[in-house]
Amino acid sequence: MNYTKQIQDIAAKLFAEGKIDVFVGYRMNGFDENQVPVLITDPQDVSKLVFTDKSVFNLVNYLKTDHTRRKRVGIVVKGCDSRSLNLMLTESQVKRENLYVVGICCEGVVDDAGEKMQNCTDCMVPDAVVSDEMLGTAVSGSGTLTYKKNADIVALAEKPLTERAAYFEEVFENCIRCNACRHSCPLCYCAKCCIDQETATLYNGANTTSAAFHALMTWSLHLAGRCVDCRNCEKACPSHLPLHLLHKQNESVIYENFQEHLAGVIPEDRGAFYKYSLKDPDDFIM
Amino acid sequence: MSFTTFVTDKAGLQKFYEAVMASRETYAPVEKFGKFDFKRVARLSECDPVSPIAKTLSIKPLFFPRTAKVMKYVATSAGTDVSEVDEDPLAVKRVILGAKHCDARSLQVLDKVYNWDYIDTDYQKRRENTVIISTRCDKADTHCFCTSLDYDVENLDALDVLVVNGADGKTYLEARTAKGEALLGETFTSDAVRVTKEEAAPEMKKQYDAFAASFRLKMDYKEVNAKLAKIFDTPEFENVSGNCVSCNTCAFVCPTCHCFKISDEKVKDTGVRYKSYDSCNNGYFTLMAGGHNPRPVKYRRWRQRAMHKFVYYKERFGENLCVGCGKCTISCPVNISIFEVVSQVSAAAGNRQ
Amino acid sequence: MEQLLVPMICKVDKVIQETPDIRTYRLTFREEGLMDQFSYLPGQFVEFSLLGSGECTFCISSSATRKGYFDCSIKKAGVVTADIHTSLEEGDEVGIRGPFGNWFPLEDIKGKNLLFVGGGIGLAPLRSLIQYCIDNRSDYKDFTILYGARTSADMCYKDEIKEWQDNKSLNVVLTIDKPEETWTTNVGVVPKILEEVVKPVIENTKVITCGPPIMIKYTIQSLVKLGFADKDIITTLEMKMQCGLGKCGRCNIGSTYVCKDGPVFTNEQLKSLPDEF
Amino acid sequence: MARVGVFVCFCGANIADYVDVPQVVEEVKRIKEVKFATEYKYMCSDPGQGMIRDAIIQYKLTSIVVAACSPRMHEKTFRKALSDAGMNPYLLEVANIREHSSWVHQKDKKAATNKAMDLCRMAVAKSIANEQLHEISVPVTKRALVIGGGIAGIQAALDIADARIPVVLVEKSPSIGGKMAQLDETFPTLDCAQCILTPKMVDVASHPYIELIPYAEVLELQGFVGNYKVKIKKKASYVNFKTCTGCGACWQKCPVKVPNEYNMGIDKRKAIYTPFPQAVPNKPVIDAENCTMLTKGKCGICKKVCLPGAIDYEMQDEIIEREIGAVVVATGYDMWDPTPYEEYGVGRFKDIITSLEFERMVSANGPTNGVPQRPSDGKVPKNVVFIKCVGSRDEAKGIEYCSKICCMYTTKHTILLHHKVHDSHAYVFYMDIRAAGKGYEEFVKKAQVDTGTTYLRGRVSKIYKKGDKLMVRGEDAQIGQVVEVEADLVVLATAVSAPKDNPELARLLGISYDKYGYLSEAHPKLRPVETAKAGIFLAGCTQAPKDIPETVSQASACAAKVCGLFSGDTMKKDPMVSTINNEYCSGCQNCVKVCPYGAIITDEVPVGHGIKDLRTVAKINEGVCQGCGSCVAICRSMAITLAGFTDPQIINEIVSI
Amino acid sequence: MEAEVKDQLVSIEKPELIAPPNWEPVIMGILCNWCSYAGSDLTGTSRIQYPPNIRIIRVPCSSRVDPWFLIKSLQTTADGVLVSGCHPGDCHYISGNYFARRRFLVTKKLLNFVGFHENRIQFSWVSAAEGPKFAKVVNKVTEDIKKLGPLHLYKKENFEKK
Repeated sequence: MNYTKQIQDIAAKLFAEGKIDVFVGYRMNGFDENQVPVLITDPQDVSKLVFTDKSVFNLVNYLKTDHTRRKRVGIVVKGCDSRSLNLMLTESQVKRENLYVVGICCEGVVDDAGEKMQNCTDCMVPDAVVSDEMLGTAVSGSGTLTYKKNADIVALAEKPLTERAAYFEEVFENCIRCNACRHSCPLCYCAKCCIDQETATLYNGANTTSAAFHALMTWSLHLAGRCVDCRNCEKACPSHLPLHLLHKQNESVIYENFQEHLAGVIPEDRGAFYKYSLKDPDDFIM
Repeated sequence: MSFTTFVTDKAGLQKFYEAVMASRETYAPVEKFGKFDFKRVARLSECDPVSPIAKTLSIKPLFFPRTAKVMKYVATSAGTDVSEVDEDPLAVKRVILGAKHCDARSLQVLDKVYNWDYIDTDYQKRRENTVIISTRCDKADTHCFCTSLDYDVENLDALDVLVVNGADGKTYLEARTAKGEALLGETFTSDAVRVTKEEAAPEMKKQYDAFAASFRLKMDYKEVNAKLAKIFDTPEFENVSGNCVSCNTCAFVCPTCHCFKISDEKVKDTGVRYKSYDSCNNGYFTLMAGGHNPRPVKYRRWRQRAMHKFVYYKERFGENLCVGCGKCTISCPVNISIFEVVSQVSAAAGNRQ
Repeated sequence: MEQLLVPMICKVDKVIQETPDIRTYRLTFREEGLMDQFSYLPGQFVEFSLLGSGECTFCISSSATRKGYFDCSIKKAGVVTADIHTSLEEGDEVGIRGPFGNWFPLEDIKGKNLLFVGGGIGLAPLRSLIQYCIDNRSDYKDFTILYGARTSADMCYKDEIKEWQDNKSLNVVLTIDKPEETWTTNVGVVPKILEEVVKPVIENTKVITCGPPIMIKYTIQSLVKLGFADKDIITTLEMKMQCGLGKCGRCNIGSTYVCKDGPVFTNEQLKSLPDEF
Repeated sequence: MARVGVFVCFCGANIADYVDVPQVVEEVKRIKEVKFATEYKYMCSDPGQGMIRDAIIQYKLTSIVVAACSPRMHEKTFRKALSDAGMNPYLLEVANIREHSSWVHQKDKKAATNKAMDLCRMAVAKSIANEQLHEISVPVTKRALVIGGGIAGIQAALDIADARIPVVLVEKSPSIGGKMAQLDETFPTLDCAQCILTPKMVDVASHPYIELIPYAEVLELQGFVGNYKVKIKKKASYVNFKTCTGCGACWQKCPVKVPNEYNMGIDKRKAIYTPFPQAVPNKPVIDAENCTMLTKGKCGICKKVCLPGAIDYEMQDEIIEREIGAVVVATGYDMWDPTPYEEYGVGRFKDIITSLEFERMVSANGPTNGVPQRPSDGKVPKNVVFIKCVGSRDEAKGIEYCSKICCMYTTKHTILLHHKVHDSHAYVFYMDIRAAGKGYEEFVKKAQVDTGTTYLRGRVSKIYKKGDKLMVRGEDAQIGQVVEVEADLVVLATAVSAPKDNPELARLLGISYDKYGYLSEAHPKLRPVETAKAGIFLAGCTQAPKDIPETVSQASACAAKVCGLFSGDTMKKDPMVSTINNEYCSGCQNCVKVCPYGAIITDEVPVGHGIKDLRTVAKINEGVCQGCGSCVAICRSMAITLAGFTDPQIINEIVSI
Repeated sequence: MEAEVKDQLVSIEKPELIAPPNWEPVIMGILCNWCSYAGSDLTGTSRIQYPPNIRIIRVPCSSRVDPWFLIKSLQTTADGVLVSGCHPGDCHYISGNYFARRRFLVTKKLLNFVGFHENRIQFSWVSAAEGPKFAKVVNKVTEDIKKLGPLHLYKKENFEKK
């Protein structure tokens, strides 16, 4: 998977035609084989752009920053990224007419160690679902989507309750409350996060296990039915916490019980919590 | 005062570590989810004193906790009882194993702000009661640039006991302070050879030179200090902060960042006041009650961060508020390097002038 | 440092509703003897905790020359201040840390003409200095107070202003922004009145000004226009603060910590700071 | 933070016997914010309320907790006590220590007391976060819109107008009257529909408070309860109603003949026509689709014969705008089209007609002058088969529900047939006879006896032609045999179905409809005439099939609701509604999706921070919001606050046990 | 015999922690105003007795219940929570309980996933006429939670420091 040339050409063309003010893509990080996002505003810099299987970070995150708001943006999106973009569009955070979207038929990206990311081996929507232009040939088959349940949550769910409790206690204990997870999440765009409450009875900002538990639980519930499994959060976490567990757990519950689509696959679909069906399971309620 | 230097082998070093652990409260890097954080350990097998620098969080939280209870209060109609926190759990006699040189240096930098005007006695107590054993790195990590900054890495006296794995296969332990000397004296029982500093010097120097030669990043901090001081209004800050996602993790892992927030948490009639880390990259950092915010946009906050590290702190306290550990770059989801930022900004500003 | 962040408990002696959104709280320490030890100078501030609600920074609006209490004047602005207004009454307890920060250059202004220019709640820090100077009246020469508010109802310390007006050794000029029926004296914004009515002597005069940021900005402009030197213009700076100890980094502007090096600055000092306040 | 006063009630012995009230008082006194606490025999009594009033003033209290019975019982009482003391009534919290403690833990005084103390602590904690709230008053435009001029619309319009409230009545067709005007006689009294309806129609036309807009439809409704703006399209009638005298010269001379809808197409009308002789307004309209002058520019006879010169071929559709405060929707129903019943030969056999066609035939002013005729040959039928539940109660071909009126009108038809054709015989195939209603069962019984109708319980499986007769084959379930009946005429009691325009109307009104197309009421039991959208009401069959008495009752109920709504210049509403904090709102509009009332719209506000641009935020119309809090719980940014149940209030309760 | 059972009462999630003698659970009951709260009032007026462990909070509708409330309850004061609303189709606000139902299921499963016993988070539909049912529900929830022992996960009361 290497679309460096195509993306450089597209960016150059968009700048030449005056269609964009900024192009969001990837460049080499300058010290090893890995890449970092880059916001290109000067057409001369388009040669910096690259795209390979090292293009990991979900660039949709940049659509919520000062540098892109109220500008015309060209952006590269993989399958998962495009789903978050879809949600951003649905939730009115960006205007479609301000975007030029280069969609990728993604064959999966690799982590720093060169191994295919877990979310890519599990990927159910590899091709960008929103784009102005697609690169590559479609990876997903034409058949209906089969849900792949994350192996980690299956393994954990089988463990006894006490072990699970102990495992997650360790997770929350190692959280340092830097909130990098939420800042790197493209869908955490709130002006002020609900976790940052200042009132004493509502406060949860201290770096205690219980506050971390609270914050991460609330966070994952706010992303339930919306998380697109891009793993920006895990990439940003300085403690390398397995944050995907919470999201994948919610995703599987939603998928299995409400027969909802995966987040962001369908345009205008806001996620499971913003609609209901009369047939939703009722058996857990007395 | 002259300090002792021991020469021993790997086994001798292990024995020393075990003796330390047996006699003192010991903190060392413990791996969880592939990342090392300094935690209390009882056995050497629980920790890794030579954890890779790229995967190790700093020792700062052992002196400046991520969250500290400031006080507890119980408010009833009978009155408000304010009680100070119970015994500070971190102010006991303790030893830190596996601290990096940059970690040790960070404490020297932080000493300045904590001992300025109002003295942070808790911090001081923790400093006094802690012996830092630091193994000198063999090789610089991709993002390290400690040798480019305003401190002498080779002769760093912020650490108490220096451990060097010599190229000759021997392990050198050098006390650098009285605290270190005392610890070595009390706990070092192996049949190691006690040598003079001068005798150990050539081998130690050789190791240092090899280490110093392994740095990818090099800069002239004086030039950076000088140039940055003049260019508050450069647009370059907007460019370098472009792909920052404002995630704040740089400040949380930085061994020298020391901004904090004070906040209350209350359950029933009992409240606790916490002091927790905060980051100047946070948009709410300077937001005032009336709604005025002097640094409302990202590049201004980035400028504050860079300038505080390389200009303001230097002006005020004579030190760079950066030890060149590269932890921020490693933790950054988009690998923004403070090194690159300050070099680029100062270079670009230099070009313009 | 944790113990420096622990407040002392004070009791509210008296509550004075200055304006609809400004209240003055007269406080004393709960523990006996602490009040006498509590020494402060005009311009300094305290950290004021409404326990269970939060901590806020307020300047002390009284002078230590008046013994047995200290005052804090609080304007309703955010969550905590609103809480203070609704709930804090006589006999209630609050937590106080301080005093923090620097103070007005008392030595520098000795023997000088004094011109106080205040707006709205900005009179609070000035009041501390005014009380101090009145109590040491012989140390100073001409003494002018120019105070402006949006409306006559928004003027704080009304009783005290009356006293000042009655005091023959003080020249008090009041103004409001827009005309009102019962208002007989000046109408207009502070800088305008400063130039047109007060017409201060420049020689040997120190100006101490405090008020909303916009007022300070234009007042300093007109003072400079009138010919005052930057070092003779003294003001206080508002910045988000939390610890008050020069540690938490919030009030850091350039290499200055407003909570330690300020809040009182001369215009000369202000000019040397990066424009981030 | 607040200054709270707590008042614990003994409720005689109801609370005091099982809860140690003095201990509760001592306990709450320990709470920092509680500045006063006391107990009394009956807090709700005058002296009890007086205690509250006195304490408020004496202790400068900022909120009040009354620990007594359920807030559903006395919340209003105590709120009034607060008001009387000059305090905002919403600063009250009630701790329910009777229903939730003393009455349900009668065997364990200690536990009940403990629980009562916890409940008081929770109430105190909540009250600390209470804020002053003010009843919302929404100005009201005192004019109602009634959509549909059938009996439901007519009744609603008249009732509202009689209360001196102006009404705008919009009717789709040229005349009001609706389906009822097509009926001959009505069950169970067999009084003539025209005789009882036409006076009401005339009343509508002449009522000073009713503005009748016939031949028109609603295009757009904006605003919210009390403050709607409606756009009505008045279709071009090509006849100036002001000058037209209704003499009828035009339609008598018009050469174009088209099937007459009023008579179910059994006879013809002209291209310029009044739907029926008693039409109100009794003015003709030109059917633009069929008029040759309008389609081809040839003819113009009507204009020539019209002495007042009322004909205007250039007339255009007109848009009328009105400000109104409430809407009554009374769009009635459609007759279900029986075409899916192929086995009956619907469409193939002319002598199969629907019940409404039969109704027209037996009507004295109908196309056959009141005598039924076979459409095929015009003969008077002797053997008539009535088939009930055609479409109704048939999931496979028709509709699941029971149309409710077919049993009764078929019974009526057998009587009418018997009256008009004395030697006829009626057969009725039926599933059940549902005759719940005043006098209905008696009516059915009497009809069976009087007419000698043969009732066959069972479904018809096939109809085929034999000569000029129709053979109706069905099952008689009572004898368990297949029967065949030779019929001259077959009348299908077709189902009642929702008007096909209902979904579109619902969308433009912003109300919901069910899977059949009937408009949905706010609550099936307790709010059957209201819709979920405040200020919009439902009358008649547009909500569900009904007979005339029910329709009229519902219409009058609507009128009562409208009158109630308009009883003041402003509407008072509980202040427990949601509000948006623009600073935190990220404009994701998820709240819009979960609001059941459509109370949330979007708004644009400046971005701030010196950026000159607008951003979208949500905005809640407090006139419409009912305060359910759905939006609050799904708002991730916590930008929405529901007054009375704010997050700090609820969290305070949670953490203070 | 009974005393022995009580002695062995442990926290199900943290078996190393034993409940104090005579421990009684606290259950946070969050009830919708129109059905369940009215139902609980009816339980009272009918004098139907139920265990005194539940503490009731009134909310307008079950859809007002933010999962946050459940988490906060479990973290501070409660050993278990019960949320109750109108039966499907009976919501006073038309559709609130349908939205709530989805959130509840996901929250319950997530809390269970991270180590809370599923019986600590319970839901019920209780109408205004179902006074006896409310008592039954409270009986069951109390019984369930008594079996689970005290909740120790992520409690805030210790204000622990890492």
